[in-house]
Amino acid sequence: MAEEELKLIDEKGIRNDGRKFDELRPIKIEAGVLKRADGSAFLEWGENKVMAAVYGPREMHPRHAQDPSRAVVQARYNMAAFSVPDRKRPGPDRRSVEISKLMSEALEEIIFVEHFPRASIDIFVEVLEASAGTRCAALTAASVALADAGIPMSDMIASCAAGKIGGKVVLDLGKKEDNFGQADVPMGMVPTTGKITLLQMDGNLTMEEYKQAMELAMDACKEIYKIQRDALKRRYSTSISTFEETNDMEEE
Amino acid sequence: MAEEELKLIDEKGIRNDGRKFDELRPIKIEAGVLKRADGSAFLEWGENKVMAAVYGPREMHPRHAQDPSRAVVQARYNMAAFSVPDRKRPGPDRRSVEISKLMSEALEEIIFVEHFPRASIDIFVEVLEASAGTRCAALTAASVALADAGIPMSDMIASCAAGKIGGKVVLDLGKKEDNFGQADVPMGMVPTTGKITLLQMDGNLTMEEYKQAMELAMDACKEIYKIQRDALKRRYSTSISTFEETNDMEEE
Amino acid sequence: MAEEELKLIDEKGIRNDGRKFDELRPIKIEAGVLKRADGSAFLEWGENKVMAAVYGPREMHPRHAQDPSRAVVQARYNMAAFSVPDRKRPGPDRRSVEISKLMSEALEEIIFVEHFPRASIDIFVEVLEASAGTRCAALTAASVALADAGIPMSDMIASCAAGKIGGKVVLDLGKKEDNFGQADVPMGMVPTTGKITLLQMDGNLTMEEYKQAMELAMDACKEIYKIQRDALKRRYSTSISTFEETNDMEEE
Amino acid sequence: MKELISKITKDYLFRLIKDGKRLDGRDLLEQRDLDIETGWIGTAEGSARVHLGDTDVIVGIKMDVGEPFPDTPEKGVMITSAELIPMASPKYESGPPREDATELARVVDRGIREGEVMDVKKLCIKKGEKVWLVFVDMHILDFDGNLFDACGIALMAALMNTIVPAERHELGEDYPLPVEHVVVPTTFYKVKDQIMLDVRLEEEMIADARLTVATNENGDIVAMQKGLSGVFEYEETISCIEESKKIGDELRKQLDKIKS
Amino acid sequence: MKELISKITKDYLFRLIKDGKRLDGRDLLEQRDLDIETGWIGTAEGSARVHLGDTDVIVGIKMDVGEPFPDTPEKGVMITSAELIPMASPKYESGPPREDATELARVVDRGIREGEVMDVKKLCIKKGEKVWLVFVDMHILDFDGNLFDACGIALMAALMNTIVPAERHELGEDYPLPVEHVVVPTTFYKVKDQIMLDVRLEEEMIADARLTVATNENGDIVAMQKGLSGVFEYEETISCIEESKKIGDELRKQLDKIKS
Amino acid sequence: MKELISKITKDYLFRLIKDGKRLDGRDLLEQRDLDIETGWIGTAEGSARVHLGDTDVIVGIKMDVGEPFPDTPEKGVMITSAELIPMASPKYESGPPREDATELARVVDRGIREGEVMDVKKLCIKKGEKVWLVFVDMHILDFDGNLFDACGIALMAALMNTIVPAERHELGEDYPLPVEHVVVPTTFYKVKDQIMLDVRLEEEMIADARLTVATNENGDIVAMQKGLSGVFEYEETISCIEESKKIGDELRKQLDKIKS
Repeated sequence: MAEEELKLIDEKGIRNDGRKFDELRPIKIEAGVLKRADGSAFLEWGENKVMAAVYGPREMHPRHAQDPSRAVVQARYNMAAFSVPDRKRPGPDRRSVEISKLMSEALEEIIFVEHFPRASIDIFVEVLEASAGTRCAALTAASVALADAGIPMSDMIASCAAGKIGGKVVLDLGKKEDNFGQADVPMGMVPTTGKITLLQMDGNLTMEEYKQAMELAMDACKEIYKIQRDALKRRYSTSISTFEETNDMEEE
Repeated sequence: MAEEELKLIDEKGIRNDGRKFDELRPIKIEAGVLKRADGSAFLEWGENKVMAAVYGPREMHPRHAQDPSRAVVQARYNMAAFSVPDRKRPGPDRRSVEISKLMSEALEEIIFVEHFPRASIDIFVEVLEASAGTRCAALTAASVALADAGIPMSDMIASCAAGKIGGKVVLDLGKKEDNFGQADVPMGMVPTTGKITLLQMDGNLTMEEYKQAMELAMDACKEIYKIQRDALKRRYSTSISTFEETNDMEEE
Repeated sequence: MAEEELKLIDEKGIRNDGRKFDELRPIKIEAGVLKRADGSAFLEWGENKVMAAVYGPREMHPRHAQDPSRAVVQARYNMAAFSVPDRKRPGPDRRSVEISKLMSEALEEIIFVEHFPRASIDIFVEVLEASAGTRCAALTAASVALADAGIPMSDMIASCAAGKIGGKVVLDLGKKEDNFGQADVPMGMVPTTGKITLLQMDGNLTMEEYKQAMELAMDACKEIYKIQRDALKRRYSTSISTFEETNDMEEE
Repeated sequence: MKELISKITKDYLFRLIKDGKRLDGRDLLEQRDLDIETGWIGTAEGSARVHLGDTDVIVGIKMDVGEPFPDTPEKGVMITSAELIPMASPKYESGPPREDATELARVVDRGIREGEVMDVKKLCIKKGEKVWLVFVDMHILDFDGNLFDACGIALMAALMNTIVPAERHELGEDYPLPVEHVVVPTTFYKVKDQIMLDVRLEEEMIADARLTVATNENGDIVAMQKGLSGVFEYEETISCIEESKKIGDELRKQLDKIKS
Repeated sequence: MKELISKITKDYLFRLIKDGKRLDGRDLLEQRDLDIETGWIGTAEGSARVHLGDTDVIVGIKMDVGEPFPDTPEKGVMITSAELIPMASPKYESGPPREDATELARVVDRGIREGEVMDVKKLCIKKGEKVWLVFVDMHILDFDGNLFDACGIALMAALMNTIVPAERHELGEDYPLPVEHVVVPTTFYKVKDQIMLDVRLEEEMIADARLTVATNENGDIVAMQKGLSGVFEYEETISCIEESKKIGDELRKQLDKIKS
Repeated sequence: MKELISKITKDYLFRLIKDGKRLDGRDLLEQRDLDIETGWIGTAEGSARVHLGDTDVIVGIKMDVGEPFPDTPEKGVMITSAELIPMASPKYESGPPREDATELARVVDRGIREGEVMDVKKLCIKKGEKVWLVFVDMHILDFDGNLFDACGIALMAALMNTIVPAERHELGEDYPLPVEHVVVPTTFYKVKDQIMLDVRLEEEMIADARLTVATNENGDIVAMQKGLSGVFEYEETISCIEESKKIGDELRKQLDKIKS
C-alpha cells in the first residue's frame, strides 16, 4: 500500500467513483459460457473481466502426482498480457503462483474431493481485464464454474475485499483506492456457514479497523453469493427449457 | 519481404549473381558422411551448408508419446550459432520450431510409418552456413539421409523456392534477393507424382505470378531429384564396391 | 589467473596474510550438525563456510535413471547468493555444474556403490561464504558428511590446492592469491593410499613447479585428513555418551 | 489429438464428407456464423473478440515505445504471441503443444506483416532510436476448430480498432493505428480428397492436410501456409486461392462495418 | 508431504493435540527455543542465522545500486527470494515445491514491506535514476516446521544488522540500513479445531489451516496470510491477532538486544 | 553411456588393452589420423573442421563489440559453448547430458584462456567501455571418442584462422586475431591400469579415469583436468604430462602449417 497522495474519500464518505463506504462495484455473472469446458463462468466486476473454466474430475497426470484417497484440486490464475495498462509478460509470475496456490487451497475445502480418488479437478481462471480485486473476482467466478460443471460441493465460496482509504474502512477497493490506500483485506468465505477460506491483508490496521473491514466484507459476500446463485438459476432454467424443447421435438 | 532497394535483376533478365531467372544455384549432395547416424547427407547449395542425420526406427521416448499404430516422425531443424552473419543464440527459436514442424509433417507423408508402431524416426538437420533457402536445402538433404538410412519410403521429396524480385518471377532466391525481393514461395514435392508436401508463401503475388513461380519451382524439383538420386547411387556403388572388396578378401 | 599486480609474498617467503609457503589456513570441521539429513558436516576454512548434507542410500528418482548394478552418486555444489562480494544469481551456473560433476565422480570412487543397486546417494553442499578454495572445502566436508551418514566407504577424501604466486609455489591460495596468482592446482586424494581423485590446474607451471605443488598439496591432505577424523571422533563420542545416557535411563 | 475422437464418429464423418455433407448441415465451402466485437478490453490499445461458431478467441493489442531492429531503423515492430491456454480444450491439460501455438502465431503474423497491413514507417518516432512496438496477444478461450481464421480475423479487427497511445508517452495526441490494407486468411482442410472450409474441431481432427491463404483487398496473395502431413495437388492450391479471394471479400465487408 | 508421517503417529498426535498437549511437552501457544546469531556471513551486508528449535535458516542481505521502479522513482527496492534447498528435507529430493518457496518469500516480504520496516525513501540516491537495491536471500538449512516465523525473524534481524556499503560505491561513508519499525510474524496452525503456535514438522504435516499475522511495535497489524485448505472462524482470527501482538512484543525484546 | 556396449565387447577390449593393444591396431599412445580444415564456414570470422579418426567437430568463431567485465576493463572477452547435438550420437536422443557439454566447453576454454593464447589486451577498443567479444561455438557432428582433443585442436586452428571484422564495425581495417601461443590439449584415458591416448568411443565407454593436459610451445603446463570416477597415481600424472609435451609439439607442427 502506497501512502495516500490524492483525496480518495470526501467528508461525506463519498468515494472517488461515487460509491459509499459499504458499496460494491457492479457485479455480473454468466454461467456456462464455454463449450469445451465442463463448466464455466464469465464475471464482470467493475472494470474487471474474468473467465473461469473447470475440467474434471478427470484422470490426474502425471500419475505420480495422483492421490489415491482424493481428487487433487488445481487452480490456475492467469493474467492475459493485455489485461493491465503496461503489458504483462505471458506466463506465471510469483504473484500468480501465490494466488493460484491460495485459490486451490480455498476451493479444495468446498469440493467433495474424497469422492474422486486419483482424479484431478482443474480450474482455469483468465483475467482478461484487471482493475483491482482480481483474486476475489477469480475465486467468485471459479465457484460458479465448479457448480456449472456439476462438481459435488458442500457450498460455494463468495469473495470480496475491504480496506482502508483516507483513514476510513471501506468495501471493495477500486484501482486508485488499491494503489493509494492504506490497507487491503481480500477474503473469501462460505456465506452460509461463515467459514473463512481465504484471508490476506497488507497495509496497516488496528484491531478495531480489522473488525470493521471484516464485517463489511462478510456482509458483501452474502450479497455476492446471491448473484452467484442467480447466475446458476438462469443457467439452470435455460438448460431446463432447452431440455423441454428437445422433448417437445421428440414428441412431434 | 522488404521492398527492393537495389537492382536485383537487369533488363536482360540477368540476376545479381549472374544467374538467369530459371537457374538454380549449384547443388552438391553427398550421402553417408557420418559414422554414428543410421543415415546421413551433406548438402551444399550455393553458400548454404547443411548436414542431415537420421536415427531410427528406434523405440520412442518418452513412452507416453508413442503411437501404437505408427512411427512418430520428428525432424529437428537447427542453425549453428556461426551459420549467420550475426551470431545466433544456440537453441530453438520460433522460426526453427515452425520449420521443424513443417519438415516433420512433410517427411511423415513419404515414410511408411505404419510399418513401425511405437517407434520414432528422428531427423536432425544442422544448418552450418546459411544463405537463403535453408528450409528447402534441409528438406532435400533430409530425404537423402532417410534413404541412406534405409527407411522404407514411397519416394523422396525435393524442395526448392521460387519468388519475385524487381517485379519478375525467378527461381531459387539468393541472400540479397530474399532480403530485398517481393515474394518467396518455398515448396517441396514428390517429383514423380507432383504431390505438394511443403508450401509456404510470403510477400505479394497475383494469381498469375503464383502460377509462374510454382511452375518454375516444380521443374526445379525434378532437377534436384536427379541430384538426390545421383548422390544415393554414388553412395550405393561405394558400398557395393566395399562389399565386393570384402568378398574378395574373404575368398583369398 | 590474472597477472600479479601486488606483492603476494615477500623476500622471506611470508605471504600477505602472514602464512608461510607451506601453511594452511585454519580449518574447523563439525560433523552431525543437521537434524533432517542422514549425515552432515559444517566446515570453516579461513573465511570459507561450507555446509554438507547427505541423504541416502534411497530409492533413485526418476526410475529410468536407476542403475540396476549400483548406487548413483549425485553431488550438488551450490553457492548461496550472499556467499560472494557481488551477489550471485541463485541456481546453477556452468562453474557449479562442472564442480558438481567432478565431486560426484570423486566421491563415487570411495563409496561401495555396488552395495546399493537402484539407489541414489545424494550429497548437497552449500557454500555459505566463499573465499578461494571452495571446491576443496566442499569435497573435504562432503567426505565427513558421508561418514557421518554411515555410508559404507573404503576411506575418506581430503582435498586441498597448491599454486604459484610471485613465482613461488605455495599451499592453499587465499582470495587475493587466487585472483592475482599465476597458477592454481586444486586436488583431492585418499591420503592413506595416495590415490588422486580430483585434479585440476590452471595458469602456468613448469614440470618442476607442478611437482613442488603436488608435494605440498599431498602433505596437506594428510593434515586435513586428521582434522576430518577428529571431527568424526568428536561426533562419535557424543553419540556414544548419548547412547550410554539412554542406557542408564532404561536401567532406572 | 486424434485419440479424442472415436472410430465410429470418424467413419461417420468420412462418409458424410465423401458425400459433400457436414455434421452441422453446412456445405463444404460454407463458413460458420461470425461475430466480431471490438474494443472489448479497456486496458488494451485495441482488441477484438471473435466467435466463429463455438470457437472463441480474443486478440489484444498493447503498444509501447522501444528500439527498432538494427536492420530496419525506420520501422515499427510487431511482436505476435498466441496462448493456447488450457481453458480452451481438454487436450491442453498438460500444457498445449508449443509448436502448434508457434505455427499459429507465425502464420497469422505473416499475413498481417507481408500484407503490409500497417504502414510500419509511420510507427517510427526517431529513426534508429525510437519506434512504436505493437504487441499482439492472441488468447484462445474456446477451441472448436479453425483457429487460424478466427485469430486472423480477430487480429485484423483489433488493429482497425487500435488507438496509438501517444499522449501517455508525451508524443502528441492519440491517433488511430495507420491501417493500409485489410488482409484476411482463409483456411482449407482436406479430408479424403474433399476440400472444406472453416472446420469444426471434429473435422480438423480427421483432416489430412491444411492450406491457409491470406489475401488483401486487391485480390493479391500475401501469405500461404500448408500444414499437416497430407498433400495437395497443384491444381487444388489454385482452387483454394480463388475461393479464398471470394471469401476474403465477404469478410472484408464485415470488417469494414467495424471501421465506420 | 503427508505420506512422510505414519497413520499411527498421526493418530497419536491428534489425540495429544485434542487434549491440548504436544509431542515435546510444550503448551499449544508456547514457542520453541529461539537463537539468533547476526553478522554471521562476512560477504553479506547483513545476515542472521536463526535456530527455532531444530529449524535452521540463514538470511543474507546483499546491496547494490540500480534503477528504481518507474512508479516509485524515489524509493529503494527490496527483492526477496527463498531457496528451499534439497539439503533441508528428504522431501525436497526432486526439487522443492516452487509454490511453497514462492509463498514463503512473498509472505515474509509482505510483512517487512507493508510494515514499512525500512524507510525506502532514504534508499534513494538520485530520484528516478539510482536507488539502493536490497537483495534478501533466505536459505533453509534444516526444516523442522514453521519456516514463516523463522525466516521472518531472521530477515528482521538481518536488516537490523545491515550496513549500507556506500564507500564501495563511492557514495560517502557506510551507514546502518535505516530501520524504522520492528515487524515480526507469528504463525498459527489449526489442527482439529485446536490452534497452536510454532509447529514442528510432524505437526505442520497434519495441520488443516495456517494463519500468519505480522505486527509492529505499536500493535498494528501489517500483514496477514491464511494458508492450507482448512478454514478459520472470524472469532478465531481475532484471537490469533491478539496472541500475535503479545508474542510479537516478546520477540521484539529479543531483537532489540541484537541492535544494541 | 555404458549400456551401449555389450559385455562381450567390453571383455574383449579389456583383454586387448591389458596386452597393450587396441581394436584398430594402434599402440596405446598413438593418435588417430588428424585432418584439419580451416576457413570452412563463410559466415564465421574463423572456423575449423577437425576429423580425428571418425570424430568430426566444427568450431566457429563469431566476433562482436560489447562491454568488458567490470574487473577486467582492458580485456576482450571469450565466451565458449559446446553443443552436443543429437545428430552426433544415438545416446543424445533425449538431449545430450548437459554437464558433459559444460565440462567439455570449460576444459577446452581453460586451455586457451590460461595459456594466454590470445592477447586479450589487444582486443580492447575503449577501456572499460568497448572490447571485442569472441564467441566460440563447438558443434559435434560425429562422436567417436576424445572430444576434448578434437575440440581443443579445432578451437586452436579456428583462432589462428580468425580475422577481426573491424571494418564492419567501423574500427579500421580487418586484421588477424592476435594469437600469441599455440596451446593444445592431450587427453589420456586409463583402462585397468593401462594409460592410452586418443580413445575411440568404445574405449571411452569402458575407461575408469581421464586426464587432460594442455601445454604451450615452451613445454609449460597451462591447464589440467582429471575426470571420471577412477584414480591416478601421482607418478602417472607425471608421465602423462611428459607425453603430452611430446604430442603437443607434433600437433603444433601440424597447426603451424595452417598458419602459413
